Formats: sequence, structure tokens, C-alpha cells
Amino acid sequence: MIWPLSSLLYSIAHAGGTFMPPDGDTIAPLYDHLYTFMVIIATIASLLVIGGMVYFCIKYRRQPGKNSAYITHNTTLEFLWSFIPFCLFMVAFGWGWYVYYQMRTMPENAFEVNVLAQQWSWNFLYKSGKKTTSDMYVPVNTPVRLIMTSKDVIHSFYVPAFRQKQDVVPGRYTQTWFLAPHVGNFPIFCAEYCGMGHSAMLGTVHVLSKADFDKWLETNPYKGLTPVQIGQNLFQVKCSVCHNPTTQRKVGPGLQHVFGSMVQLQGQPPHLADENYVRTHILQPSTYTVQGFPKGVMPSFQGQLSEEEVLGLIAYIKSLK
Amino acid sequence: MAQNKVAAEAHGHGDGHAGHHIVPMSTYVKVLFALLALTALTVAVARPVSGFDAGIFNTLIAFLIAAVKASLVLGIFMGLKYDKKLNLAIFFTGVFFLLVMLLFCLLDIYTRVHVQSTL
Amino acid sequence: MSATATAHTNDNYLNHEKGLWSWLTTLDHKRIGIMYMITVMLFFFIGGIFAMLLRTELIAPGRTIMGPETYNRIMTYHGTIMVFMVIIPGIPAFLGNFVLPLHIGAKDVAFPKLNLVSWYCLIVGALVAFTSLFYNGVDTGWTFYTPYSIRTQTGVTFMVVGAFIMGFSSILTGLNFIVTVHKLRAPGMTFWRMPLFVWGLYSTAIIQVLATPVLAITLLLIACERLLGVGIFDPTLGGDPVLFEHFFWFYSHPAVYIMILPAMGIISEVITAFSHKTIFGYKAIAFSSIGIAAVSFFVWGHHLFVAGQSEVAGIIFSFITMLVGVPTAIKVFNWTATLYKGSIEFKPPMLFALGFLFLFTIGGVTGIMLATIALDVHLHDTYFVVAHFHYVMVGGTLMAIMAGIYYWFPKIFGRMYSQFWARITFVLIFIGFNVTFFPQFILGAMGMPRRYYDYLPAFTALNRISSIGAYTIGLGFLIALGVILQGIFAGEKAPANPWGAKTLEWTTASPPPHDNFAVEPIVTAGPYEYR
Amino acid sequence: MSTVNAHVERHSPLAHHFRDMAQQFDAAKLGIWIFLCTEILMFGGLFVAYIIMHGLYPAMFAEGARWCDWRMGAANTTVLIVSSFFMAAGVHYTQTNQRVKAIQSMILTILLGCVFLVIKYFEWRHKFELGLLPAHFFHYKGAHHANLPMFFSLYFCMTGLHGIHVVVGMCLIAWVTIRSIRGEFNSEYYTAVETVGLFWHLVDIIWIFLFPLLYLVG
Repeated sequence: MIWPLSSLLYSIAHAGGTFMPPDGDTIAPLYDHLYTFMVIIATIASLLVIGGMVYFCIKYRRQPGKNSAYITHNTTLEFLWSFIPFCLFMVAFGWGWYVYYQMRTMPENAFEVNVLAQQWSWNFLYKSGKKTTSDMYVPVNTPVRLIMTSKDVIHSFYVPAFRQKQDVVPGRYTQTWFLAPHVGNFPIFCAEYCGMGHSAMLGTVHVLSKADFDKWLETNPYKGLTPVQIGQNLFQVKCSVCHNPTTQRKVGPGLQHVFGSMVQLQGQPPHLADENYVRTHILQPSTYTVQGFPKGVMPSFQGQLSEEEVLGLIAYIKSLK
Repeated sequence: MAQNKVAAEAHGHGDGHAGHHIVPMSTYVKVLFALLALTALTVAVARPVSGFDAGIFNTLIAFLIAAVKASLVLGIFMGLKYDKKLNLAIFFTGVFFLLVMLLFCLLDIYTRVHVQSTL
Repeated sequence: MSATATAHTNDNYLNHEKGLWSWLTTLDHKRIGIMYMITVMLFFFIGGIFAMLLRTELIAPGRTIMGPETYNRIMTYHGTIMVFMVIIPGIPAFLGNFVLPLHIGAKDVAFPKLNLVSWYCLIVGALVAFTSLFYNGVDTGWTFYTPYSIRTQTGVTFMVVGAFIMGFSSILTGLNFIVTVHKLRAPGMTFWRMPLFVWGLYSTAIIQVLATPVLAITLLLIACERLLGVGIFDPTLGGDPVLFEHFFWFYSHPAVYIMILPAMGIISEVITAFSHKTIFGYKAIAFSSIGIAAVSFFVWGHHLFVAGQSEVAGIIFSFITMLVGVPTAIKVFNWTATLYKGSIEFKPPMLFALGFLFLFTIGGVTGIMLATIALDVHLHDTYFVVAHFHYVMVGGTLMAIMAGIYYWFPKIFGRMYSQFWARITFVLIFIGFNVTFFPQFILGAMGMPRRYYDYLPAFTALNRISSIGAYTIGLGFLIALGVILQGIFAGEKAPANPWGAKTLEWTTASPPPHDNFAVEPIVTAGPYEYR
Repeated sequence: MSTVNAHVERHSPLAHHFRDMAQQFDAAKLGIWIFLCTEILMFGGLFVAYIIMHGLYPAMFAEGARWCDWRMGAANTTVLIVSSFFMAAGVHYTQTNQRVKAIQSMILTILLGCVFLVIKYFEWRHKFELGLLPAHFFHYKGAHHANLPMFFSLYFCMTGLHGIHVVVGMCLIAWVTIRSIRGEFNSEYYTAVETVGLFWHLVDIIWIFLFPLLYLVG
């Protein structure tokens, strides 16, 4: 009874726009049905209360010679307006449970991606040994299961198009899944406040056709690139949340003209910005704090960068003259 | 809970002398010795002291003895046994909501699905 | 008439003693209420300025007037000030303090010294909390989630210790009110003859007493985590950050009922007074207050649906949360039914009460959407949630505070304010509020997460509308401040019962004498006998 | 009229807003019980944390408990129980107008509180010397369990918060003892003695639970 009705209303509402992002996975239509149903029920309930209020206010406004009635209660009425909302709430609860059950039942034999969150980037690790940052590549029409943990504080993996969200908690693994039926690119947000770069902790899910995905798996991203180009690419995805390639400061200092200069440090004598200095700053950032910047903000990239990548970054920073 | 309070209130209102119950010293002395005996008992059944081992019940036994001791202090030393029922209701309300907090936290932690990394 | 008025002005609580010192050491609940009013209004304007700054930053994507560090600090101070220093003490400690003893025919609250101590706790706590400004501010958000609050190099320790001290203020107020309601009612004032505002305050007091101690220990543990390294909430030491969320929301969910239950009480008073009609379903409203207070302790897990809480716990919490909707719905329907066949006057307090009904209904139905566990997965931590709780906290609690101030103003100060300008404030606040927060529901549905300093260009138009609405609210509250100040210092004298209301406080003079009632009242009927 | 009231306020224990002594006594009693309820919930937070962490890491708690000397714990339990007894006796003697005995009982209560703190001091000093401290200061080298510092965090938080309550309780008892010496209490008015006594008993109850949880869980 409710299902076909809501389906009808859903299509009407969809034509006008439910303001939901486009459907990116198989959960989204299930979710949108429930959402539309709830919006309609909520609208009707609000209109009843607010409409009743406005009507009574006009009809029973103070008029000379008219007194108010003395009505203390009406048991039948009070029972009805407790019981009917209760039933509606139970429908919402039951339907919500049903959809939630789909959302939380992890598919068997899924394509697995490990997600490592850190302030303020998403790192994706594939079983093939490939690693990406910010961009996740998955095959179309394949269930994908994400196994997630955080290096530092709580983050939340949120893809609006998939209607899925799961907090990423340090010290343990949490999981979520999706099955994307169409090829496309969908934004990833961090939905749990994680500090300075919270709103910049963005990413993209690239849903690729099977052929494109296999091709992507085989490509070496650094093939034919010079170390400076490797560094530049990495800088865009890993560093640019906090550092500008100019002299302008962001969360951290701007990195132009830094290489080869004497850097003023907090509580330490000035240090020459040579290869070793840059390397230490990337892998053990707590060793130095540059004058005028808060301590302990920069996360360590130890274990996340290959030697080739660290060399590339050093070469790139060297080139920022 | 609220009804209890209301009922206790209706009962206690007006008869102002109900609070002045004087417990005889002999009762206090008996309770003192009972408490000391229970302390000895809880030490005696503790594994690090006597080697007595009831497995997972060790903590439970220790906790039960502590609860008996606490109810003696509450009932006699603190006079809850002779006091207005409202005060008793307040005490149990506190304990009840503490249990609610504990049980829901335990419910969450012991029903979590444990996920392992696949790498 | 003028002779009696002079007699009243010769002996009322405002001129009973003179000088600043007499105010700072007063044990009179009415004076303490006014001290709370001044404090809370001051904090409200600070928090409000922060809100304006936030909305200005969000008027366009990218950097507008400040960087992310500043934004996160202002966001945190807006939240902590509004929650711990404005909305929680707002109704109980200010209006409740003033009205509760008058409502039940008592000379004062049960423990006047404790009442004063609780005001000083709020002040000292607020000062300690503001000390954090000199230690790099606080950037955790008002929820202090670990491990971020343990790691961040900011003055979190001062903020949590300040909130700990302010918690004592809340506990002492609640303790005082419970004892006052139980022990100090006038002869004949049975529980079923108490005004519904008293029921609201009583339920609130139960929550304050039962929940705040848990917040106290939780905040203390955060301070200890930072100073000593306790490890219970720190995953690097074997702890569980989700356990912190449990501890925090065990207090903070009931705390939203600390904010809304007394507001509901005010609405019951105002709607009956200006409909000149008895309340519909007195017992249902009274019981639903207690019911909400009790059930509020079983629902906190709906803040953790996507936090890594177990699925089983999530579903159970979703179910119980639905149950809390029932008593809330009962109240809304009963207020609407009270209007039926009334004789309704649209005085400023009534406008705010009707505004409350409008906004609270929207806040309530969206609350049910968020309680539906599957819907929350997408909507959690988005602007949908921001819009929802502002509809309940601002559209609910603040509208009720405004209704309460305009309703009891003649009783508190013995003077009248400008009815015209008070109506203008309502129009500005009501329209501005909807313009600010309704677009945020849509932003949330579109997927814009909360606490975002920057956002995708697709969200720009709605954010701009929202910011314009915020300035309208700001203007409304500035005018309201003007109306209140003009009323206090230059308003015309108010009679004892300007609205024709039936509760006890209107039987004494405006402003009341030091001992509240010239003769101890003897109650023979219910609070809303409009026959 | 108002001057007469002020006069009464200063010299009679009945405050102006109460009808009679019985109403005032009941209100105070209700107030202190609500306050004790908040204390239970505040300590309760720590107990909940303890139970959950104990469930997760039983071996860590067994290892930690080995560093807590049960003899000292048992001695302290006995000391607090006896002090609780003397506090109850103090209230009893005040109720029955035996002022000298009441004062003696309360002074004994304070002295036993001091004994408790002295024993506690030796326990704490022992752990300080070994470096068995919360994580930031933990420097004991032979720990088997990786999370052992958490046990000592809980140990110091729980016994520390309890210790603060013991000190506060002793100050309060000293205050009512002084008032008692001044002869302010009698069988008609002893509200302060009774409420302070209730607070002291609660401090005792909390220790009754802390003792097995921290010392005997091995």
C-alpha cells in the first residue's frame, strides 16, 4: 500500500528534485524511497499542526463579548494523537532498519580496498600493492568493500552519491561497502571534524569500466616522468592541502625559495634547508618546527612514500626557486 | 520513578517528625563488626591472597561482598532504612541510571563486528 | 490605585537593598535570576557575534574574512558559549529562578546560598573557559571528541575545566529546584495544581542532577588525558575513542532536554494566558515532561549511528529514540488543541509562543527523520543536522526564552515595554530564522558536511541565502535588546496582572516584594482556571 | 517588621523561607541525598570505564593489581569503616544531647581520616619510586602488558578523586566539630552534623568498592 504510493510520489518529487545528489550506487534508490516517504509524512504532519494553529488563531482571535470554552481534556482524542504518531514512528523505524540492514550487510567476495585516513588526506591501498591518495579507482558493477582505519584522529568517510558514511576510527578497523552500477566520478568528504584541513580533506571515487580499471591497475603512474614531475604530482595530492608552491603561507609555510635557505626554527638554531632537512621534515616532521607555525600539526609520511617518491618530492621542492 | 516521588511526597508531607529516628549504639556496633568480618572475608577469598580461585566468579564474588557492605552502611549508618522513602528512591534512581549507562556501553562494545585488515 | 502603586514601589525586591555589593551577595532568588539574565544575555551576544562571523565567512566558498584556524576556533566558541553558557542556564537559572518560587507560592528556593554559589560557579567556569583564549584558543568543536581533543595544541584543558565548573552551576540549580518543588509548595499547592512551567523545570532538574555528573567526570578525564595520559579514550594507549562518545552523549543528549523541557513549560504558560483558556490535557503534558526526561537517558546512541558503534546497539537506540517522539508529539497536539475555542490575543509573548510551535514542529519531524537509522547514515554530520538542532534549540528554546522574557517582563521589572517594537523583533527573528536554517536542510540533503570552513561551489547559493537570514536574526535580537533596555529604564509602570493570567505570581505586586507574597497564599484550584 | 525578621534570621537556625524546623530538616536531607546521587554518578563514570577496560584487558588488570599491596588496602578499608562508625556515633550522640561524646567521636573520625591518608601516601610514594604512573610519566621498565600504564591511570584517577573527597570530608567534619564545640547543635537542630555524616559514609562506600576492584582482582 505504502510502497506504490511512495513510488508514485517519489517519481513526482524526483522530477522536481529531492535535492539528493545523483544516485551512485545500489543503496541510493532504496534510501531515496525512504527519504521521500519521510519528507512527505513530515510535510503532512507539519501542515496539520501549523495549519490547525493558523486556522484556530484566525477563527478564535479575541473578539469582544466572546469568551473561551472550558475544555480540560478528551481521552479519545489524546489516545489517537499518541497512538497514530507511534504507529508512524514504528513504520519509519522498521523501514529504516530494513534499509540499514542492506547498508550494513557486507557483500561476499567483494573487491577490497584499504582506506587509511590521516590529517588531511585519504590514502587508498589495493591488494595489488598500488597506492593512491585522494583518488580511489574502482570497477563498475562490482561490490566494493572498504576496510578503514585512521593514523591520527577520527575521520568519517562520506560519499553523498552512495548515501554511505562511516567514521574512520584510529586503533581499529571499520568498514563500509558500495556497488556502483554506472561509470562516473563522485566526491568523497570527511564528515567528522578533524581539525584545520577538515573541509579540504576531499577525494574522488572514480568508477571505471572493467577495461579501464584493468588498464589503470597495470599502469605505473611514474613511467616516463622526471623526478621533478613525480614530485609535482605528489605535491598536488599530498602536500597542497597545507603548503603553497609559492611563498604564501597556508596551514604550513609556502615552500618557494625555501630550499638552500637558512630556516628559522623554534627552540633550535637555524638550519640549512638541504636534502636531508627536507627528507626529515617529510618523514619525521616533529623533529623541527618552523618559527611562527604551530607545533605538531604536520603528519608523518613515514611508510607511505616509496624512496622514489621522497626523492621526487625533494627534487620538486628544490625546483621551486 | 516520578510516581514514586509523588507518592512518597504525598505520604511524607506534613508529618515533620518522621526524620528524627535515633538508632541505638548497639546496632551501630553490630554493623561495625559485620563490616569488619565482611572485609576479612573478601580478603580471604581473593586469589592473590589465599589462592582461592572461582574463575570468572572472582570479580563477581568480590563485587557482591562489596554490595552487601555498602547496603549495611547505607541502611544503618546512613539511616536509609528508617528514612523517608523519597530519599531511598533518589538513591536508587542514581544507581539505576548508572546501570543504564554501563549496560548500553557494554551492549555496544560486545556486539561489535571485528574487522581485520586484508593487507 | 496610585497610592497602592507607591506603596509597592517603596518595598520591592529591586529597592529592598541598594548598591552593587547587595546584588553580588544577594540570597534573593529574584535578584539571582536577574544576575543570570544579565550574564546569559552577555554570553548570548558574544556567541551571536561569533555566529555572524561564521556566516560571513561562509557567504562564499574559499577564504572570505578568516583562515581555517580562526574559523574552527570561532565555531568552537560559538558552540560552547551557546550550549554551556546560554541555553543550559538560560531558562532554568534565569526565568526558572525568578518564577519557580512565585509559581508555587514559596518565599525563596530551598537553598538560597547554594543558588548564589551556582551563579558564581557559572561566572568562574566561564572565566576559566575564556582563559583558553590566551592559550591558542580551542578548536575541537563543543563536543571535544577524542583523540583530536587530546592531540590538539590548543587550550582545551582550560575549556573542559571551565565547563566542569559550569556543570556544578547546573547541578546545584537542579538540586535546588527539586527540593524546592518537593518541600516549599504553598498550602494547597498539590503536584496536580502546579503550573506546567514548574513541571518542566522539575523534569529538567532531574536530568541536570542525573546527567551532569557524568559530563563532569568525562571532562575531567579529558583534562587528565592531556596532562597525565590516562589512556581510556586514547587509542595509542589502548583506549577506545567511541567510549568517549558514549560518555559524552550520555550527558549531552539528555542535555538537549535540559534545554527544551523548560521551554515547553513556558509555552504552556504563554499559550493558556493569551488564549484565556485552560490548558488542554494538563496531566498528559505534565506526564510527558517526566516521560521525556526519563526516556532521554536511553537514546544517546543515536549520535553514534555511524561512529563505529555496533549495528545492534544502533538499531536499539533508533527504536528507543522513536519512543521519545511520542510524548513530544502529545505536547505539540495539546498546545494546538488549547487554541481551539480560545479567545486569542496576539501580544508579543504569544507571537513568540506560536513561532515556537511552528519551528519546533519542523525541528521535531526532522528529528524523527534523523532517528530513522538508515536516513541518518547519509544525513549524519551534514548541514541537515545543523538545521535540525537549530530549529529545536533556537526555534524552540530561544523563541521560548523571548516569549518568557516578554511574558514575565512586567512582573520582573514592574514596567512595560514597547509592544510595537517587540512585535517587530518577532517578525525579524522568525523570518530571519527560517531564511537562515531552512536552506541548510537542503544543503544537508545535498551532502554538505558540517563544520566545513570551505565548500564546493555547488553549495554557494544556499549558503548565501543562509548568511543573509543570519544578519536578519542578528538585527532582530539587537532590536530586542533595545526594547528590553527601553522597557527597564523608561517603560511605563505595569499593573500586578497585565495579561489577566491565573497563576500565583500574578497575584502579587509587580515587581514582587522581598518575600514574594505579602501573605502566604493558600491554593484552592488549578493553575489555569479560565472560566 | 523586616528588622524583626533579620533579627530572627541571625540568631535562630530557622531560615526565613521555611515554615518550621521539620520542613527545613527534610529539605536539607533531601538536598544532601540528591547531592550524594550526583556523587554516585560522577564516580560511576570511572567505574564504568574500569569495568569496560577490565573486560577488554583482564591480564593487564591482574598485572597491575600485583603492584597494589592488599595488606595496605585492607588496612585502609578497616580504617575507613571504623571512622564511618565513629561518624555515625557522632550523629547519635548529637541527637541524644551528649555533646562531649559527640565531639570526641568526630575528632576520632578526623584522626582516622588522617591515618587513611598517611597509608595512602606510602602506597603512592612506592609507585612514584617505581615509575608506575599514568602514561606520560610511566617509566617502569619491566611491564609485561603493553597497556599497563592505563591501570595506573585508573588507579591514580580513582584513588586521587577519592582522596580529594576524603580531604573535603575531613574539612567538613572539622567544621561541624567546631560548631559543635561552640554548642550550636542539640537534639532539635543537628542538620549539618547529619548531612556531613552522610557525605562521609558515601566516601566510605566508594572505598568499599574501590578496594576489591583495584587490589584483589588478580
